[in-house]
Amino acid sequence: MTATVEIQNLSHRFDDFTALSDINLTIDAGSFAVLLGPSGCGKTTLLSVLGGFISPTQGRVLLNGEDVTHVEPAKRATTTMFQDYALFPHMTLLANVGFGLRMRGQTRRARNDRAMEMLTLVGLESSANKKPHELSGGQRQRVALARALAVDPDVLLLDEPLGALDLKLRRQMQDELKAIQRRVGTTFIHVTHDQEEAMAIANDIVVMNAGHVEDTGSPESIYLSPKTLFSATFMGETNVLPGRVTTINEAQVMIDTSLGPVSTFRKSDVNGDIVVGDTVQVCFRPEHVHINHPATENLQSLGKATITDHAFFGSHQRCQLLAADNQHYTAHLPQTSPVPRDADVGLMVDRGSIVLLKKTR
Amino acid sequence: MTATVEIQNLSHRFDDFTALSDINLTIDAGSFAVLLGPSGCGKTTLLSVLGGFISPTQGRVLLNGEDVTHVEPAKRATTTMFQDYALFPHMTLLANVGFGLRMRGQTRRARNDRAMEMLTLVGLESSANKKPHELSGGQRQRVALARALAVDPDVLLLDEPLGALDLKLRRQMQDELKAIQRRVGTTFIHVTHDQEEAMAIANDIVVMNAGHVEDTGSPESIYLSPKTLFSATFMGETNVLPGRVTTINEAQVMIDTSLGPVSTFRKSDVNGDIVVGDTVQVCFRPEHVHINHPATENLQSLGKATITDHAFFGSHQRCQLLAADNQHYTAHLPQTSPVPRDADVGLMVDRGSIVLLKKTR
Amino acid sequence: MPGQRLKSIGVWCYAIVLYGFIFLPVGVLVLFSFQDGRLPIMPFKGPTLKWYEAVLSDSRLMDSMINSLLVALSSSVVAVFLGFLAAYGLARSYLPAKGFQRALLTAPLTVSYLIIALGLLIMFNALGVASSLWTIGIGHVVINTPLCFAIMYSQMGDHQITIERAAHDLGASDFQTLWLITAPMMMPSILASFFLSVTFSWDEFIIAFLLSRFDVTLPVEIWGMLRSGLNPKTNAAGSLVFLISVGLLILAELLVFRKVKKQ
Amino acid sequence: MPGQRLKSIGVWCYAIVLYGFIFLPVGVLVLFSFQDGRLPIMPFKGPTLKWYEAVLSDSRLMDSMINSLLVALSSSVVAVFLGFLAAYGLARSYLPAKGFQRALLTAPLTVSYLIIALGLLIMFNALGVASSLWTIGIGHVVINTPLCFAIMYSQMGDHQITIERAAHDLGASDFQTLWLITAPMMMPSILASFFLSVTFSWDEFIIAFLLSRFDVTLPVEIWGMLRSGLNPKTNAAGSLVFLISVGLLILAELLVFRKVKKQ
Repeated sequence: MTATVEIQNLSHRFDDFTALSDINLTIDAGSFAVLLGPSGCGKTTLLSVLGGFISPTQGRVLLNGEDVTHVEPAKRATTTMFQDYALFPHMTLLANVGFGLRMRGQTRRARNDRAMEMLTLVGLESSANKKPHELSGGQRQRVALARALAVDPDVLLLDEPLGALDLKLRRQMQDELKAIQRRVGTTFIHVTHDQEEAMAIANDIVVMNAGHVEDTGSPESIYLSPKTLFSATFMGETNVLPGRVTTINEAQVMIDTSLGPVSTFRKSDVNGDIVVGDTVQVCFRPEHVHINHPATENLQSLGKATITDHAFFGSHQRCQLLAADNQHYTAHLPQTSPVPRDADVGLMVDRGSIVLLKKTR
Repeated sequence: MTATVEIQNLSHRFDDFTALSDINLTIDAGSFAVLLGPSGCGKTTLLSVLGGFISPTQGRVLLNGEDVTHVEPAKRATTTMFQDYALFPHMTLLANVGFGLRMRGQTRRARNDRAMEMLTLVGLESSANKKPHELSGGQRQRVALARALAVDPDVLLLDEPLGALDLKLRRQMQDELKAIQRRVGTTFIHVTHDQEEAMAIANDIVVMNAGHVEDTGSPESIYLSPKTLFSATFMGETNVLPGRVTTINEAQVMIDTSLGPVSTFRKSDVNGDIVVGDTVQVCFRPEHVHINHPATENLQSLGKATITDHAFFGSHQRCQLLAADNQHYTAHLPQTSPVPRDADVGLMVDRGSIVLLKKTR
Repeated sequence: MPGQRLKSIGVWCYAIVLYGFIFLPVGVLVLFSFQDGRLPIMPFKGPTLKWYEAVLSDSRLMDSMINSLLVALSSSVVAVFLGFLAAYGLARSYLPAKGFQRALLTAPLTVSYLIIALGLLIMFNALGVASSLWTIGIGHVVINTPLCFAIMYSQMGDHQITIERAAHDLGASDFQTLWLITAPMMMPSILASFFLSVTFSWDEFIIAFLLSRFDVTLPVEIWGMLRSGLNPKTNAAGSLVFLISVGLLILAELLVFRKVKKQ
Repeated sequence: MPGQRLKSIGVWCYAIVLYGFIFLPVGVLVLFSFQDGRLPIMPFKGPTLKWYEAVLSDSRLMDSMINSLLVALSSSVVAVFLGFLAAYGLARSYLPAKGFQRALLTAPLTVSYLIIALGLLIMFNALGVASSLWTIGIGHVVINTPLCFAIMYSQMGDHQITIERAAHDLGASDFQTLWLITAPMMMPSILASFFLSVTFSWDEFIIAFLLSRFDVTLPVEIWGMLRSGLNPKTNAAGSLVFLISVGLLILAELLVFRKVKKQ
């Protein structure tokens, strides 16, 4: 089963700390959504509200259009997969996975059949009679998933389930989670602070910061056209050049910056509300920076710069460039391109990839 | 001060577990070397041997040519920066940093001057009278660095010093460590399991696995021409295609694989010892895979494949390709290139970037 | 390294002296229970079991031993039950001043048994309750409940809160969670506090002495034997008390701590 | 949610009953020390301080109080010193069967004071040592050393090992590390074990009773007073013992645990 999740005007306060402020969000049935943000941004609080462990001070949560804001966890069509898995240490895997069905009054045979089915789904059918302490971290994670899915929830809530695993296992479990979600079709809402994990598994990413939603959308749209500076810097590295808009015409926006005039394409969907005279931030990603490239229509020159630091990072080389405004900018250059240390280079940036953000506050 | 570190025929056993087996290594004076490997590979044991906390069962450690294998830590020209910083909780930062000089019998004034100098180096001069518990994680890390450098060691040993910091702070501290190492010129030997960290800071990387050294060299050389399969897979992702060498001529090596014949350039320095009939692994990185590219001299076709999974990863798109041999291969495609889902694509790989590894055991 | 060797010898000498210092009294007690003579004094004359025989055939001593066991087992069951509920309630409810309440429940651990015994004596006196095995049992519940609370509270970690939450999330009621999840998870510390409680009750003297009248416990009986001067039979009775305490502790170790280690 | 509310009321009721049960004896003891009459029985007749006056002007009681303090302070200093060295030695040396040695050093905590007192009595008798404040002090060192060891050993974490290692690495000798790093770092648990040790020695009865002769400690003196029947003066003396225990614990809390929390 699966359900649409709607969050309306949701706010929550702990004593005098505002954990969530005025959140409005719709998560489609059957999608794999990721709540992404730094620690303390409220993402786990939001998940607890969805799971019914916290009654919000304000606002509503709808599952398939039905208000469940104050329904207790046991009676709600959500299940939560906890960060530390929260397996029952004194029960076998079979009993763990069958626990939810036992509470629903199913016969031993029916619940054991279903539990075996779920253990098979996660590839642990041969360990059904083991206890959790006999398992590795990745296996425990799988049991927790099987247990949560055994009761056939409409929405599965995952609280940083991969945080305790090492990098290699994490990548592998990401692929598994994604495949299982596709198979069962349940709405997954997954919390993480790792933007790579978010991009690897999500259909929809919700970027959160300080209790509010900064940005929502597919991984591509958030990375390539972030709506806020926070979203731009949290989803990968970005260079920021402050400036002031001088001209706007049909096709282009001209900005005066400390590195001279910069022109970018006008994108009405992203920066339609920018007007002449606005103070803006010109953002561009390190992989869109080029050095000593022949000038073309699509490249914007940012003057001369000096490479002050340089490291090989496998698929690319990372350079720090000291530009004319005495600021450092980061560039990712191709794996094998020569890097002239301590010499002046021409600094250019892909015009099409520049994102203009209006400065707020 | 600085020193060359030589490790000769070093082995160490804990009861019946071999932690280090026959290690031979030279680390140049003034270099920033990183011991890289998964947990349990012996890198921390090796660091403890260098610091004098473990007397190896066999072999020698030379500092500037002098045998220090059994010299105790207090009398050795090395200092260690511990993973949990190991600051003295009841002392001010000034007293912490000056402790080593106090033990060397310096006057209060002399050691306070030097301690202030070191605190200034790490940017904490204004916190000299605080206690460690008043600091953030990154600041503690800096104090530990200042304390270790205050006694002017020849070699500084760093035991996963950035492991406890979050990603953003870690990147920042990496840059700082690199800059400070360049300033003081002391030989730094740094232990980590994070290959990105290793590439970001190291002049020389020593890849370790199961108690022995797998590979040594600059980040570029280890990434682009790894000497073993372990080294290739630990330093970034790699695709492995097993095959058998059929022909070797002046310029090329021909290999029979499950995806048909593959030819690569002959590199005498890397695979000079491969002969016809050898079983080899054809390794290529995901970013060297191309799809539906017009055939050129430099591209080797690997037949048709189907894209089974695809995710946007910011600077690239990651695809899983199911090839004719029913195996999955990973490709990193450019940020904005179209990805045809569920359709047959031509799988090609950069011929120049293929690494041939002889199968051992 | 010779320095290391010397240090290690020093540590060994210190260990031997310290163990000797701590265990000598009990050792002497046990040794002279085997004394083949009428007085537990030097020199030690050959081992004999006759004093143990005398203890086992002394019906008053054996009666008091049964009383001791009765009081120890029943007061411990009650203390564990009360302590568990208190620990669970404090750990899982949003009560105000949690730290203060914990301190208040643990503080009696450091109050002298003499003071508690005095208080109970006066209270029972004021209420007109006659001394009996029941009053001793109540006294032991009073001293052991804080101990049981402290042990079980310290083992109720945050990890278990998440596990209970998971049970709720899967549809379990409060009672089902307590019975199917919390109690089984807490079994090691429930058993540990039970065994410690039994041990403490088993060899407690001052409360049992002040609150008993006709039916007495073993330590009180031994005290009575002391009035007729030192005697190897007293040693034998004391050694038996000691032996059973040690037996209980070893049992607890085997039942509880091995199990914890396995997990 | 009404269910929550009901649960919370239940928890409160249980808390009140339990606190009542545990604190009633001591409460009654203190209450009747203010009894304006000759017997500590119902009904309670108006508060008076005359029994406290009587206690403070009783020179035998005051002498025994000074004896108690002397024994408590000096035996605690010795117990803390011995316990610290044992904990340090065991935590930092590669001794064989570490777990077993730790268990051996902690086990005496669960041995009855009566058994230890009996053993000491027989041992001193056999050695021909006359009972005095010294023998009481030795007895208290025997019971408190394992306690001090257990507290300090539990606080010697691996983190501190790294810190000591860092001190060595920076050129400190073993003694410099112990004196400049380990002891200051361990100060909270050193103080905690000292205060607990003083409290336990201060109100210990059975060892003090069996091992004393002319000079007695306060609990033994109170015991003597009990022989002439219940009397509000005994209550007052008992309340004083209790008061000073509580004072010591509050002092410990302020000195030790606040400091730990701050770090």
